[in-house]
Amino acid sequence: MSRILTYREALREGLDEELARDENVVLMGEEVAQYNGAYKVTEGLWAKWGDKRVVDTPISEAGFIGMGIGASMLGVRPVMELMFWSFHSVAFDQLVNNAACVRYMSGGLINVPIVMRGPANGGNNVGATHCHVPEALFASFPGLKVCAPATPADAKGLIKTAIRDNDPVYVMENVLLYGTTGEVPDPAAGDHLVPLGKADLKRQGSDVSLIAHGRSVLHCLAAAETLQQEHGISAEVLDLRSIRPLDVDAILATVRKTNRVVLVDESKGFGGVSAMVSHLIQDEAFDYLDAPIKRVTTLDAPAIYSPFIEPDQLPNPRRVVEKVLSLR
Amino acid sequence: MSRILTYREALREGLDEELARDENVVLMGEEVAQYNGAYKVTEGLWAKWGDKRVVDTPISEAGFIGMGIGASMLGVRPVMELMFWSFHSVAFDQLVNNAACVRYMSGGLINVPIVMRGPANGGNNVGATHCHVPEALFASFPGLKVCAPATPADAKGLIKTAIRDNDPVYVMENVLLYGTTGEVPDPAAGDHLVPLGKADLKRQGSDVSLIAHGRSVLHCLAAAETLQQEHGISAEVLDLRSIRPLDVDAILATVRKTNRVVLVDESKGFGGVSAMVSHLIQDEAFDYLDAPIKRVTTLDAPAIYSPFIEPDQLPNPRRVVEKVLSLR
Amino acid sequence: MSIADSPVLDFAGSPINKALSADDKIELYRKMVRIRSFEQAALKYYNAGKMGGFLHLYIGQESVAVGTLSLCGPNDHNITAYRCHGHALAVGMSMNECMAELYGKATGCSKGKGGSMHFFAPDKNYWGGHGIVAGQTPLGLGLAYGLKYKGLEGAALCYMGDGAVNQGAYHESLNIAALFDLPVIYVIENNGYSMGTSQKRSSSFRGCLAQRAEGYDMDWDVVNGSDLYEVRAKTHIALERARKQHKPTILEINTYRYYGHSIADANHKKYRTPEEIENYKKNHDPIHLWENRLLAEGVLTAEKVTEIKNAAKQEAAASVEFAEKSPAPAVESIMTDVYWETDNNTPASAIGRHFFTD
Amino acid sequence: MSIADSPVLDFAGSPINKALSADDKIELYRKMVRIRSFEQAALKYYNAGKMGGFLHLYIGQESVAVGTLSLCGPNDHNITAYRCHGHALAVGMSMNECMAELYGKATGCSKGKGGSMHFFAPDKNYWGGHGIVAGQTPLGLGLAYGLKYKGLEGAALCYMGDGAVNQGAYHESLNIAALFDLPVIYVIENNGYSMGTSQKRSSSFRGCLAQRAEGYDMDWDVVNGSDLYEVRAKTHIALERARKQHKPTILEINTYRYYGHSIADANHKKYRTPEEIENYKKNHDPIHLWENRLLAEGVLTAEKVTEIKNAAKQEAAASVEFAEKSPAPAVESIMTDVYWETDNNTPASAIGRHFFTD
Ligand SMILES: Cc1ncc(C[n+]2csc(CCOP(=O)(O)OP(=O)(O)O)c2C)c(N)n1
Ligand SMILES: Cc1ncc(C[n+]2csc(CCOP(=O)(O)OP(=O)(O)O)c2C)c(N)n1
Ligand SMILES: [Mg+2]
Ligand SMILES: [Mg+2]
Repeated sequence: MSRILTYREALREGLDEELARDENVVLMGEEVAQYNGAYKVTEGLWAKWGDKRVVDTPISEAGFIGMGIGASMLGVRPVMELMFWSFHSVAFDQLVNNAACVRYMSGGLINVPIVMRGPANGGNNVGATHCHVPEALFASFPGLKVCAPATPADAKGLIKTAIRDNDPVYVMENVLLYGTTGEVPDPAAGDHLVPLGKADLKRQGSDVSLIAHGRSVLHCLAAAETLQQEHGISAEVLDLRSIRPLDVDAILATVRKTNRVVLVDESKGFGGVSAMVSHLIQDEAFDYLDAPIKRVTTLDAPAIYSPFIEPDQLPNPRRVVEKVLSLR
Repeated sequence: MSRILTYREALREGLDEELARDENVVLMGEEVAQYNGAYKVTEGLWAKWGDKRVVDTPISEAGFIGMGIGASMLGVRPVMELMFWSFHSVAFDQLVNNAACVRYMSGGLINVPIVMRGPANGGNNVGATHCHVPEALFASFPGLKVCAPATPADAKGLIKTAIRDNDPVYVMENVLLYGTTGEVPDPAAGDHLVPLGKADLKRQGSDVSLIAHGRSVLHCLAAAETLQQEHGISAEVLDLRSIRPLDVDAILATVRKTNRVVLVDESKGFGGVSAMVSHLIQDEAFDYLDAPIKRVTTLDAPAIYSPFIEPDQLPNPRRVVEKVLSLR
Repeated sequence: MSIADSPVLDFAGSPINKALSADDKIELYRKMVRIRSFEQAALKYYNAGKMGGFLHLYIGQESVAVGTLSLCGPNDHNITAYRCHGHALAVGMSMNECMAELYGKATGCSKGKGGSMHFFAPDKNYWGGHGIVAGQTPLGLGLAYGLKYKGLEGAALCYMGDGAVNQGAYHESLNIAALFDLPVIYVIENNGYSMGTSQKRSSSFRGCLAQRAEGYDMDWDVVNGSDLYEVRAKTHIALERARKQHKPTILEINTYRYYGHSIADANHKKYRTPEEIENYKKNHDPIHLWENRLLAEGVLTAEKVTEIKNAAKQEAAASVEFAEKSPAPAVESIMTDVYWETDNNTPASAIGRHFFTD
Repeated sequence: MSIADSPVLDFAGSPINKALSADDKIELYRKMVRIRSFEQAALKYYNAGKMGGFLHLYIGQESVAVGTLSLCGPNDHNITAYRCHGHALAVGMSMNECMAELYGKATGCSKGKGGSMHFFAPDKNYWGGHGIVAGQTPLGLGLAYGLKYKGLEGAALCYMGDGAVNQGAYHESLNIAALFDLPVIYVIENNGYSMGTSQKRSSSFRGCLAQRAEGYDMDWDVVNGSDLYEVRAKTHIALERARKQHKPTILEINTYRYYGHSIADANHKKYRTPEEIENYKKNHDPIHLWENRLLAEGVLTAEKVTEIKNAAKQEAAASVEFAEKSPAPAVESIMTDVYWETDNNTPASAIGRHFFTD
């Protein structure tokens, strides 16, 4: 009952199904309609759903995101694309104050059922301003929810859940994943939803836990293969999928099982999802740790352009393997 | 040779001295000149230095901060006030892309010697949008430097160092500290500079390390007193002062000495400076830890207004004491 | 801020004003008086240390909220900045819930979570109360978007100050409003100052601030805020343009605040002369002018004036008592109203950790 | 984008153009040809997989950078967006350092750190090369501020696209520019499209985009970008206004790009007709028109044209060879150029940890 889809197609299928399910769902963003999306995630949806449901906006992120938030207070359910998540910088106030705080400041009278989505990653040579990975940044604001799917099935399942959630959900996709493929359940078999807050054990293992999200999960899986083949080390790979809510139980479970952890995170070294997960683990599973928690993060400089060395700045399977081997 | 000054006066004295030292230093911001500053940090400086050196701007944070960055590329040294650091949200792109990345993207051809300053704190009943504490947020961007003085002497010493530094430095002050007093060295005794990257052991102790920055340092000192008096626990208090660069040596030294750590941080629980420091400690002083690293953070919701309970949302001496007592 | 220069026109004869009954007119008067009384009480108890944070008083500007909102029907929505008490009472919020909010009590309109800058009443189409200058301007656009999306004949009134016009989000909103034909009205309450900065020190413009609308091919008008008839007549035109044609408007309503920017602003007699303040109070006070007008029209009597003023004072005093007696919020309430899903205990809220307090 | 409708005026007689020697005119021609040759080479090797990321070509717009920058003296500074190759060559950067940057080589102008969107040459008063739409507009303001602060008689030229005018930062910059009397010129290079969105689908305006200047009481003009004489004549006026009066201007220069938004944009023949593109190439190409003009003036000959074109092609080919042969940056270079203090090994850089790679 499964089909092989690309991550891009899976997202599109999820969007399409939700457009069909709820007439209040509206896609908005720069070039999402007539141009079919800068990265073609929304391809064909404007042709199918028309001007009302799929809307091109001017290059005014604060304006159109704030507009979406305002409309959501009246019950519209905008799913807004940032062409790159990096462009959050010009709409930050709308994203962290209006979306995150209005419910609270009104004593619960208002809710903001928006979805923000788009790619958030380095690795495609677009330089420092276009390569921010703000999962941890937004997860640090109570009132927001954040997820980062690594596979086509999770991409579809999470975008659908995000759209139905009554709180603001920020979905971090990845340009380098759009073309990757994977099995996605057949819609005929029922709605495919992946809950927020539920991690996924993408590989079982016993010697070390690799914990990651987004494209780093693929690095972990590749590294786990190498570790098994070349070093006889059995690595477990936990895909967080959702950053906030966070599946702390799954994190603690894998740590208690393997007693050794490497966190892989495309964030820069100061902070990131991994610093938070590291703190949680040592706090709640202190006695289970046989070695310090180690991380593989992006080298701590703005994103470099040069295609020759950008891959070295980012987490990659080689760096994960080396880090695991360095564990005492 | 010391005088007692308020934190506000100490900052002002530092600004005044740097205005005198370097004709390229210019203060900018909303109401900093004719109104003497919303919190009176710049009081009297416009009268003394005039329109060229102390400049009122419209309520256009992205505009005037970007302007300061552009001017700094030509050698002007703008010291810009955010009336609240919380208003970073409307200027985020200028703060994290233009200020932090231009040097890198130009291969080192440009530098951006700006200072951003203003209060960054909760506790004065101004609600969710005005109470962000973005130290960790900005420290996570390589290219930026961040500090948060807790005392008048440090406030003066750090603002002066920040102004002379050739990189962008973001100084996080605190409305609730402006009126606090402390000894500040006499200018006659020479320039009082506090380096970035150097923590300060504000109290010696042997049983537990309390590590903090900004106003939380005062909570730690108060808690340490209670711990000593009422529980016979000797707490050491390390004031980070500077968040990036970070005095990792001093952090590890106190941990190696006491083997127990409580981090006190006005950030919300997901992330913050404390998550990063926690990760560093367990990574680099794993064997010295007799118990998990614990934190006291702001209760994880947007900032509440109600003066009756806002103090309970924030770190406070009581919560620090309780956390220390809960350490196993 | 050029009230004094405006030609004296009489808008009493505009159809929207002619349609007012004597009772309607008195009701408008009562609303303005109630706002002023409420804020005078708030000021008194703020100074007595009963409230925290800021207190941005609307005193002097009452005709703007009351005049514009008096024209609103069930599909008209509104939103404003932090100077939000006048709009709150004008849409029908009670003094009790408002005063209790200032006190930070659990009975406040926002349960003590929002404070002075953050009053909300979605049930009355009132969407706040926002502290970031111009941060509400895209939200106002969104209300208009929502109305049009849902096929409703209504408008969104989005209020802002004269200092807010220089924020980027406002500019982005104007372009989208005009480009998408959205039924939003930006009401610039021009009180001449943004904190201690006079309009001419904060904005460069030709003619007036509203005229910037032309750059977006948008309609605009300037309104003498001290004349309630004029406020209603001109706002009505903008509302009809929004409701019927889905066209946005900028309305610049000239007005004045008598107190400082917020009550902490002790400087307010330094950046403007006492004469300037006195002149407004004497010659342009919207309540005073309306009162005189209604007395001249024979709609009001001196006795009725006294009765209304006394009733408003009593209502305000009662709201103080209500606030005083109300319970403070429980510490546990800090952790509610963050997520809809957790507040409503949905299955989703049970999955994963949502909160991270150590 | 209304080039076709502009009345035909002749700016050859403007003093700033009359002052041009034959050599000067040929030099302008050579510059435009060199830019085009450089980018044609870049396109070829981008398509061959030699570069990463984006490649936003300037082909069709050459007259804007060349015409405006030809008027700049030692105190005039400039800054632009990501479509930055034309300006780079116009200010005198070498093809070698530019091509090597596209290749991501250590010999690139930004050491391979910036890429196509981020060329810089502060020694030539060229401050980049910026990827966030309109993010450079406050920086341009800052260059003007710096000039005025230092008492220099100069101007800042800040280039941007027609899609960038709807970003908040630009609006904030305009108000400050006019309010503070800063010598900045915002040059809107209006090529009619922001990615796949035509100007009329992205902006609401009256007359033209530059006319929004009136809302800030600022001067503005519209320029036919295919006529180098007109570009120079009108820019000269704005430059003098900036240098002598510290007054800002918006110049909207109508132009056209022949290729897609970036080379990845395969859609570009869908959102505009092939006829439209052909019409520009045939009737409005700035190089072609300038060539004809100089031929008519007897300044250029057919031989000279061929010589210049060949030389430019060779120079571009040589830059490709230079880039090919240049070394890739070392992995260690990722960690330099983050902080001035650490790059310069100052005492400050030795205190505390600056970098946090695990
Ligand atoms: C983005 C932002 N910058 C600065 C402030 C601080 N601030 C609050 S109100 C205000 C003045 C606003 O003046 P105006 O828009 O004229 O409104 P008024 O207070 O006169 O009603 C300022 C600077 C803020 N709240 N938000
Ligand atoms: C803030 C921001 N939003 C979106 C983008 C993506 N983007 C890059 S260029 C562009 C179109 C800009 O068009 P225009 O300003 O007309 O310049 P042109 O490309 O025509 O030179 C867009 C949407 C960006 N880089 N920055
Ligand atoms: Mg005002
Ligand atoms: Mg364009």
